[in-house]
Amino acid sequence: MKFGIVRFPGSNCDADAYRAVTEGLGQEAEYLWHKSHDLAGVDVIILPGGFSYGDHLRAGAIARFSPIMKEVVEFAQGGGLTLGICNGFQILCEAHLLPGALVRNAGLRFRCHDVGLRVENADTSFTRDYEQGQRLRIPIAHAEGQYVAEPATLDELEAEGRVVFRYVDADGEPTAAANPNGSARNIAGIINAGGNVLGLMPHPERVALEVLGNLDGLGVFTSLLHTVQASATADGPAALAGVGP
Amino acid sequence: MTEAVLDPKAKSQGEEPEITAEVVAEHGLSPEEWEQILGIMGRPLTIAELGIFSAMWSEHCGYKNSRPLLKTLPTEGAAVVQGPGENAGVIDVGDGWGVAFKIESHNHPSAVEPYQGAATGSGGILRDVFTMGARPIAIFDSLRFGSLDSPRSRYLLDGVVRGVGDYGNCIGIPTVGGETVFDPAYERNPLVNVMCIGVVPLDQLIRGEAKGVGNPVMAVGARTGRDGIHGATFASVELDEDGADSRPQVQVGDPFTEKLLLEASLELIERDLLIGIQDMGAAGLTSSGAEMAARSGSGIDIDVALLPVREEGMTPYEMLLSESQERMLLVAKPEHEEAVREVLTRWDLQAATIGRVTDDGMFRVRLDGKIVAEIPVDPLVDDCPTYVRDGIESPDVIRARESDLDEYGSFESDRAVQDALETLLDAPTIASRRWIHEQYDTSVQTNTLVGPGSDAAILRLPAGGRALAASTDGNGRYTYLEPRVGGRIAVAEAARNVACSGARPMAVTNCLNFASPLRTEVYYQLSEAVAGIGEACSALETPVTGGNVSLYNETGGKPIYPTPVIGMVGVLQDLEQRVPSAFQSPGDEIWVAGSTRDEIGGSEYLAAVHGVVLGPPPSLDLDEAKRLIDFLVVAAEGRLARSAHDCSDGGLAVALIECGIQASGGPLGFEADLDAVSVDGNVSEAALWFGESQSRVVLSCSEGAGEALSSAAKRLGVPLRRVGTVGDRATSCRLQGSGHHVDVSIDALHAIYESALPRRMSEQVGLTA
Amino acid sequence: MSETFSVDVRITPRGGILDPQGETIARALGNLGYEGVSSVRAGRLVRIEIEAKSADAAQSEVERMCEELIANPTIEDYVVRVRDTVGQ
Amino acid sequence: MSETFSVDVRITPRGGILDPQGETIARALGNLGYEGVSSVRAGRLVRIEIEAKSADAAQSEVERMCEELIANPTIEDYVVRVRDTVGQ
Ligand SMILES: Nc1ncnc2c1ncn2[C@@H]1O[C@H](COP(=O)(O)OP(=O)(O)O)[C@@H](O)[C@H]1O
Ligand SMILES: [Mg+2]
Repeated sequence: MKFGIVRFPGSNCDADAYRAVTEGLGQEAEYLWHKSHDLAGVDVIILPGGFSYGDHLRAGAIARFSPIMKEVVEFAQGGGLTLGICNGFQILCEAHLLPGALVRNAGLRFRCHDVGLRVENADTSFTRDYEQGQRLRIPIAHAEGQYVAEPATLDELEAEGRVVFRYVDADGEPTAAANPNGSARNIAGIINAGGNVLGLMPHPERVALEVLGNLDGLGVFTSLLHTVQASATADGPAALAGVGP
Repeated sequence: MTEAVLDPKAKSQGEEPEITAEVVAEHGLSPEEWEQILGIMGRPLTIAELGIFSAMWSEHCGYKNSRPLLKTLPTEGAAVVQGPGENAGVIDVGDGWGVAFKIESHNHPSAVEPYQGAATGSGGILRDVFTMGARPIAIFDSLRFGSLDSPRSRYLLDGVVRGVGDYGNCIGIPTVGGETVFDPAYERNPLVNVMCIGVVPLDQLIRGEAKGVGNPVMAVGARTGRDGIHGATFASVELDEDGADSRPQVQVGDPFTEKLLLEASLELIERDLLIGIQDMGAAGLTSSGAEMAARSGSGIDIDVALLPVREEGMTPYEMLLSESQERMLLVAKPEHEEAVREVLTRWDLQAATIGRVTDDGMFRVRLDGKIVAEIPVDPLVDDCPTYVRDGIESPDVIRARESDLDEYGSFESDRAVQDALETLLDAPTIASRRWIHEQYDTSVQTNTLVGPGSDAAILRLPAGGRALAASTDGNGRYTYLEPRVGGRIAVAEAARNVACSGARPMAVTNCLNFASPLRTEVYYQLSEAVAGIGEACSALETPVTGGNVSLYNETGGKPIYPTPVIGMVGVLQDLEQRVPSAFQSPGDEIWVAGSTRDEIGGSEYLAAVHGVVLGPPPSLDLDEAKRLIDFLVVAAEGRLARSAHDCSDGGLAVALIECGIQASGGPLGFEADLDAVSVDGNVSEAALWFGESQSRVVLSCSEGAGEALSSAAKRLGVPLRRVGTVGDRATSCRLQGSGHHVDVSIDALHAIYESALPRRMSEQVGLTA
Repeated sequence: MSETFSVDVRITPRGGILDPQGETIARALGNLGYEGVSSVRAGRLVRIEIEAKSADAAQSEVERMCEELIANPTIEDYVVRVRDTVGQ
Repeated sequence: MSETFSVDVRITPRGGILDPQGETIARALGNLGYEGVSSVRAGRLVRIEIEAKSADAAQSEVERMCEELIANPTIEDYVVRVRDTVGQ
């Protein structure tokens, strides 16, 4: 199976995603240059973290217009599995593949540390290898990670099981203290209605190698692998794990 | 090619200012130096030429006052691949890999504009590393500020931390360590030193050379504006009290462009398309051009009309001296000029061929073909006069050092001990730096095995299963009280921090932050501190591979403490042998290695609790320091210890509590008997609890493993004594010694330690455009 | 004939969207002793010099830019104002 | 009697100071096909509601705030404009 990792000029977690896929998961990965229009036949696209265009204006605002994004949007709209991490999540929102927006952290400062995450929906193509409600420890590293959306949008996300990860404390509770950036309802990651586009602020690719002593992020990648393997034996993207509460 | 004699009047755009004695003085050149320059040139100079000399002969580029001292430092060792003189030093870490590293100061710019000053400081040192062909894997920031009680210090800390953070975070280089010290001595003149470490396949190492007649010289990256003109000279004069009038155009950093430069440069180097490459740092095009030519004994002929500029009407003088950030000068292999251009274009970078390499030894600058400056490279770069001055120790310092400290030696009650302990844990110099390092991306690149908060940071190396440990250290207060000892301790503490993590200390980069060397007492500090650094580096077999000198750190006549900062790197042959600094599990035995002496001079205890900076700093026996390091490495290799933490600011009591507070699964209480380390009983109460005797380490090992640890210590001649046992979360922190007892919950101490910085910084408004 | 216009885009956080930066400035002003400040909103200003046939043309061109790139309507309000022509 | 005024502070990078954000926006606009954009400067907008005796008083009060806190004169220029009174 092959992952495509988009390289914007200011991507800086592209190599980490590459290592997570190749060394952590043992699968193939290929970089997709932002100026290209060729998706190289990949099964999954990752929009990695970083500062795609210096994050000038708004994080992700300019990246959305990169040449490769035309193909990425078509891929995602056609049901292709697309994972946006951190800056990738911001780009997915700017590109309207996911609702809402990510704004400056409530504390106004960049924050980098491990957070507690609860898997709110273990029935997606990205989380099938986790347990429902499982608590993970995954690092964040961002200055603009506060998820905001209209209340109606938030209600819809909740009702459809599309809030996939939430910031929680040591007891697994989504408290204000556990919320590192002021995100609405402690939301750390969401999925689109089709169940094939996931964005999250924390960095699973940074905790997907044995040597680093924490493998909590690897499940995202194994889930994708198992989804693709399952669909290869069934009949294409339509057979991807559905979304639903 | 030689052209007709220069007519200075016709050379620059617009009016050519007359070069009067006053203009020369404004350029920071003494009348004698000016005579020497006229002698070299044998004719009147153009204003552009004056600018070039002034920059190259500034303290910053020419090391006028420090070069003779720096020459005394040991620079050779089996692992050294590149010593001082290049953009960065390089050591061999095995399997064909090198580690490039260097430290640089950006003190004056940070005093004027903390955010941009710190950001551009980070940018400069990153370029020094990746222009060696190395990919940066870590940043360290060594910072000094005044007391956090002052709004200005809080403003500076806030801006500097955001500046360091935003720059490295954006590019994706983890900032994994550093130091942050607060003392009124730095109130007006903060110190911002940044170290960058990179990894490079040794066969890909490249240098800042300009070889091969006719080869194209290219200016790459950001366009040139009027930023920081005379920044290099500015860094070499003391700040005005108001700072405002002499304020040059502030340099603004753009980490996004730097990221493009980084990726493009590494691609160019990897594909072997270049002859040489150098950062346009201090003194911009002037120093990069002249230094590249000097290194290869060639000449360089450039036309500044070809330089991409950001502003209209810039004169050659301005273009030559601009310190616009994120620019590099490179010499391409002629057959690859197009390929070079193609790579740069792909990374959306400007590239302009501005001239050629020559063999006539001249640094020649033209404007639209007409020569505006023509200076022989060798004297320009090498003949900068150096000064060996007389150093005389200040009587005030002698008096402070020789003060009687008896009145501070004992405690009235157990409560007084606890109060002192709590004051120390709340002291910004000791308290948790979480508020700082959580603003830094510490885990990007997935190499960080140990990030900030430990004695040394540890990073995976590409070379098979190895890891790198690094630390920055320097104690200005010690150096003030006794400069030679302060210099030695800076090296020894850095080495000890690295060894605590299980690594063998290998090599050093250093940043010398001092006041004006024209003062005899400051020159004394400088020469003594350098001597101390040299002695320690020789004894510990950690050669110096590079560094930086920042002088004139004084404002309104108030000098900073002399502050040598040492960046030490070491290697763990097996990354699994790394040793954490905090306690691991209840029931583990606690041991202390090293000798506790009757020393409280220069301690954080005296400063934080009694508000005085007095007495001699702790002594440092270099043999003892070396034996301790050997012991720590042996203990790590043999997996004998479960934790090791250096005993420094705040002494033994604070070190023990830090080991408990920082336990990774949450704080662990413990009990410890300090009397166990006081063998001869001649140690005062205060020295026992809070003295900062050197070469001491708090270790822990699993129950019953103490014997193996002891026999290793004995074999290596290191005193090692059992002091206590690790407890659990519910255990309080129970310390006793010299007849005093303290029994406090570890959670209460943890709360003090963690809240010290956030409490003081909570109202800081971080405003950035 | 076309002239160069200087156009300001003034972007503010949409009502309902938290503005921690504005709140922090308000609090800091209070600490510095400024009274009577009832609200502070922190936004962005983008100043564009653009060649256009008329002020109206400049205005509508910049408005298009805002819709497409400069502002994000989910979180931001904006107004476009042609300030003046830029002297030659 | 005092009224509440809405005052804008428009902050832009000082002339000659590098403005990477403005340059990036300009480049992006060019890539999107907008022509005739000769310069983009990216700044900040701070909108303050303040009670004051008069528009002049509001103006000078906010100017003091800028000097003390809101703007960074080392790298930024600013203008203060009283926009209007805030309706009750
Ligand atoms: N400015 C900073 N940036 C990043 N890490 C820092 C900074 N200041 C201190 N640290 C980290 O905090 C820890 C304690 O620093 P320090 O007090 O200097 O310890 P030590 O006395 O062991 O040298 C170290 O891990 C150090 O790297
Ligand atoms: Mg230290």
